[in-house]
Amino acid sequence: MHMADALLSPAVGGTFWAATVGAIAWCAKKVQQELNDRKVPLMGVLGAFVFAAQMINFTIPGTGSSGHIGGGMLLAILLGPQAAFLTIASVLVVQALFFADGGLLALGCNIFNLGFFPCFLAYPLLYKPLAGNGQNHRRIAAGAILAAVVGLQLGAVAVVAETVLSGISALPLQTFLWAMLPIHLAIGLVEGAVTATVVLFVRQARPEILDCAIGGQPPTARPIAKLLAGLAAAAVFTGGVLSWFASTFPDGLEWSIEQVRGKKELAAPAEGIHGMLAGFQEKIALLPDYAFTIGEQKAIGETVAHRAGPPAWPAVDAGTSVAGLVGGSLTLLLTLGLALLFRKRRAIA
Amino acid sequence: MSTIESAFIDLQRLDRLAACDSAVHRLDPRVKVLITLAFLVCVVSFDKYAIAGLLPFALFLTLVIGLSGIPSGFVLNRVLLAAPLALLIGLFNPVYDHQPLMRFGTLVIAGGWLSLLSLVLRFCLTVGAVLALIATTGFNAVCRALEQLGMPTVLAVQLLLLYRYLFVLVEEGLRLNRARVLRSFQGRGLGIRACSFLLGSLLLRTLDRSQRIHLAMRCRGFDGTIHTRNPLRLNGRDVLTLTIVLAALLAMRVFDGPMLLGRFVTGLMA
Amino acid sequence: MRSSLLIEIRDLAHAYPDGTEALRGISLHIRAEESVAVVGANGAGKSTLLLHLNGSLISRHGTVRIGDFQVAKAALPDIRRTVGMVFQDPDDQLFMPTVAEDVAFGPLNLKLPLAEVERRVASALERVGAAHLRDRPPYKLSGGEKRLAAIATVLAMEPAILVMDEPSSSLDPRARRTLIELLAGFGHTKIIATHDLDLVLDLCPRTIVLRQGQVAADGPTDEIFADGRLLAACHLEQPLRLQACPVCGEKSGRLPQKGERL
Amino acid sequence: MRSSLLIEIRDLAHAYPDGTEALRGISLHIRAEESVAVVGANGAGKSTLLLHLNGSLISRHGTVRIGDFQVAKAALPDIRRTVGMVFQDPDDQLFMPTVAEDVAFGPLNLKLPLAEVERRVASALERVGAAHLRDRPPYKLSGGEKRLAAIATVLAMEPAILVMDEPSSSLDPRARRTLIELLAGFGHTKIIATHDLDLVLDLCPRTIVLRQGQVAADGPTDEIFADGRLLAACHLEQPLRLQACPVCGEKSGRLPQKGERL
Ligand SMILES: Nc1ncnc2c1ncn2[C@@H]1O[C@H](COP(=O)(O)OP(=O)(O)OP(=O)(O)O)[C@@H](O)[C@H]1O
Ligand SMILES: Nc1ncnc2c1ncn2[C@@H]1O[C@H](COP(=O)(O)OP(=O)(O)OP(=O)(O)O)[C@@H](O)[C@H]1O
Ligand SMILES: [Mg+2]
Ligand SMILES: [Mg+2]
Repeated sequence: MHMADALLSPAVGGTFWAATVGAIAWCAKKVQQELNDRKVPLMGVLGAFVFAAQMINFTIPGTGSSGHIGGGMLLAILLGPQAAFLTIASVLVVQALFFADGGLLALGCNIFNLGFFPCFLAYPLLYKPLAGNGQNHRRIAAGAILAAVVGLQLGAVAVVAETVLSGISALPLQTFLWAMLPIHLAIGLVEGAVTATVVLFVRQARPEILDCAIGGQPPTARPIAKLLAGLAAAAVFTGGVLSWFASTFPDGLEWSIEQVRGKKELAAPAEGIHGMLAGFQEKIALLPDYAFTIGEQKAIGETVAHRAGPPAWPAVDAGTSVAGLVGGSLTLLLTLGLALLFRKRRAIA
Repeated sequence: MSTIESAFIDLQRLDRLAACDSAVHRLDPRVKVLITLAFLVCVVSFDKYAIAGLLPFALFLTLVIGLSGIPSGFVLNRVLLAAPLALLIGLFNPVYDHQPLMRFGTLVIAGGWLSLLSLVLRFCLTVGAVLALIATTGFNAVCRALEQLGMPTVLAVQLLLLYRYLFVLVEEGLRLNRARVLRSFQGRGLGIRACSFLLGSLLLRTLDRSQRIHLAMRCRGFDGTIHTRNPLRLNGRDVLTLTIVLAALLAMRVFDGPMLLGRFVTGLMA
Repeated sequence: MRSSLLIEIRDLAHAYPDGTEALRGISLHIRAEESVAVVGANGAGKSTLLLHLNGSLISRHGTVRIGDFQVAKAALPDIRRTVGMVFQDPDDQLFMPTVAEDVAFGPLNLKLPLAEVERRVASALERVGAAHLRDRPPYKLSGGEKRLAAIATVLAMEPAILVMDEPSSSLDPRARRTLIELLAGFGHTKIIATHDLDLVLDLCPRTIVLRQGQVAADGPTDEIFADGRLLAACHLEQPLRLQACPVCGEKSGRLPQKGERL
Repeated sequence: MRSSLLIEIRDLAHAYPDGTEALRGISLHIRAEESVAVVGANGAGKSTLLLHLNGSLISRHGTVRIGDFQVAKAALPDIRRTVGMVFQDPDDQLFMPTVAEDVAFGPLNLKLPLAEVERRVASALERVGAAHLRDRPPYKLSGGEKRLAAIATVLAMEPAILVMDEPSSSLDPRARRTLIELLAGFGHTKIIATHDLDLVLDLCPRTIVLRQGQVAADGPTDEIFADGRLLAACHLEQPLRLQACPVCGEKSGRLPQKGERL
């Protein structure tokens, strides 16, 4: 599943952007070092292949519905982790820009979820050791299936984590996990099975292709550890900077005001995700803003005092409410009017 | 499959739109990318119940789309197509969030509904903004802009090739699939096994093709980098537009326009 | 049933989703066991027309009838058993690990008993003269062999109508000749879209000329190839063998009259 | 320099990594501004031979010399500037977003000044008559237009030798004719691998026949096409224009003698 811009908070989006940018830069350097210029068209065309592969549907046994493969694991096996990560990134860029799958801000999350786990965890830690030198068919199949399952499960957990941390959706963590994990288990099994069959098919048809496609050395533990450390640092840094920014921005301002006034708002959404999140955020103190700044209707400089007692919402004050409603409607009307105007102009032209 | 196919049709349509001409089209792609990013950050930085604050951004987007002459029906269509996911996730908000947040007389509106509405709104805005970017700039120009903004060249070249061969390979995939469907009666033959072989042969063809492309590139002196002729150049108009628009976006984010407007109007009426 | 089979296309129009009008009102009849060529410039709509014959494309404008069935969602399984389609690129059609498995793919999906499937595989490969390729993987075959295997995969479904898109492209002259002889021996109704007008001369007594999605001409092959102005207007030229013929080529523009010495 | 250019192949053999022996000892000379056809059955080794001419494949057995250079890693940039290769599938050759960028790709890699690149792009597109396609993306071109654009990408490198693999495949008769006229107008040394023997008749005074990786015959085109036994042994047949006219049955199986009225 793709994360969407609309589900993200800037802090979460930015953090994953930073992590992804770091990973891409690292991969680009790696790929350029071993620059085998044959890989340039290979990566591009394999990226296009992923789309073509998604045109080929299969019936999922027992359900009657149909699906297609995602292709991440296949790319990792064909290209090696760094080149595969770049290819997955490019596939997701195209999806974000053209198919409205995800979005620009969510791109960081999506590349991370769908690229990082298969390429840098599942492939080197599961597929490689299991498949070995690629002579044994059973081991290839087992490796591909296990790696695909684990990669997708991690990706699904990441989606849940990102959504929950962003706090836009009210879906409770557990419910969300329960919905995502079993589905992705099934998807992973199918993905792995198809990946394994395709790899075996290619291996039988043209053994030399796989050998030369994998080409470069399998990643050793060290560079990955380095990459992980670098990413973690980047993420913590951006997360910190972003949340600082966020907390000095308007909503953050309100938040500090509320802090000064006491934490009564905090008590309100005690149940469900917000209680949990709030607690969680207090503990990690990284993304303090978004879970409990409520009330954008409270304009800057507004001085209307809060009424005490939950449920507290700043704009319960009727005057503010009406003004907000009137202003909102006017803006909306303006927007619609503008749209109609352009429409008419085009019709004339 | 039909959705992917229709996505490809839209893709060609986007390409055609990007070839049109308007003030927005003529802006430097980097400027447009930066503005889009700023727009997105502003929109998602509103808190989860924000509605009125988002409306000026809708106004802005409408203005841009109108100025660039993109058919609004097309944008709406695309946004609606992509909407179900946001709705699905958002629909849980009213279920889990009962916090009463707004009261008009006896009518009490729970936070979940507000946040659902807000989510849908920000969904439309984010999807719409990206669509507007692509439809006024074109994929290749966006890639070039991203490259000049610091995207690694390897990735840029990759995107270029991916986009070029998307059309060729999807066509190939469609033909393969069509040939299989013709011999698959009552859905038999569409199972995982046949699909894997199909994917396998598509993959073989793809690999062969990449070898041929590589040969063709090397025959024309390819050395690992793709040179382009006209590097982008910023002109005064671009810089000015960028400054003004960024300032406007910031202002829209900081000041609650609709509220001020509402105050003003209700103040007049009072 | 076979002898009553008839293809009837009425007012068929098709626009691709991106707006390209590939067919603009095509009407024609094809009788059973006729052999018909569809010719025309690149992009004239030949392939699009063929795809309508077996329901790969279904248009809302106009109707296609194959024998007793109207081509529509409901009748697709019957239509597809009746109309066998050979694609331009045999690689599109061959995807199983061996030729025999590929030929068996269709019959197996028809839920035929195994013995019958086996019989059909053997007989289809026999008919195209490719029995020796049975256990070879398709990607290791030469261009001509691939083409034969692709035809066998279609014959194994025992269709009454054979539809082919550019069957002779990228074959060497011998393989092309073999193919022509093979096709000439089939009793099926044949519809062949091609740029190889000499193949048309050998195989199809009737020719349909498409031009920008419309039927520009439909008639006996020799009359059509004698009409220089029509051919030029449709981006065609006389088949090469007629061009060089000291008799036909010289008097380009008309066929030798009956009784006239050739 | 151009007039001294000469291709010299000595004892060239090549086996693909999977063991297929595609070429087994080929020796030939080609003089400057000659126009030579390479014909033979599917899999005879035509494409493999062409790939050796510009160093896309470099064999350890035998040598290939182009003018003063021996084809080897070190001389590749010079070789590739001298030998322009047009691939069979234009889609493989047009990989940039627009035709103009594609045509500029080679000159840019030669590090030419921008004005010169621009001049070459314009002139190459002009020569193939595709100036109007400049800013179109390649995937929107018809088959014939793609072919022209692919040739322009090669012409922009201003090669002395043009090497083409099946240039006329899947073109409609008019587009094929346009291509033949275009090629006939080029003063380059031309080496054309093809199954279209009629195109050979129009363009190449000399023909090399390959058979299972070896040269089966090498000589004047008309002599080779007159040798029925040779052709049959190599999976070929006479060009269609030399075959009997199927309409009037007139046999025109010989080249018109010079001066003789057709
Ligand atoms: N999938 C598609 N989407 C949009 N337009 C298409 C598609 N396929 C074909 N077309 C267009 O429809 C028209 C007819 O195409 P078609 O493939 O039927 O021509 P054709 O006669 O088979 O040409 P050729 O001789 O080159 O095979 C062309 O203008 C082509 O560009
Ligand atoms: N990449 C490859 N790997 C292994 N074998 C190959 C490869 N390419 C070609 N061959 C084999 O080498 C032989 C010569 O192939 P080549 O492509 O040169 O023939 P050709 O004369 O061009 O045939 P066609 O007329 O079909 O194009 C054939 O047997 C072919 O199967
Ligand atoms: Mg066609
Ligand atoms: Mg070849």
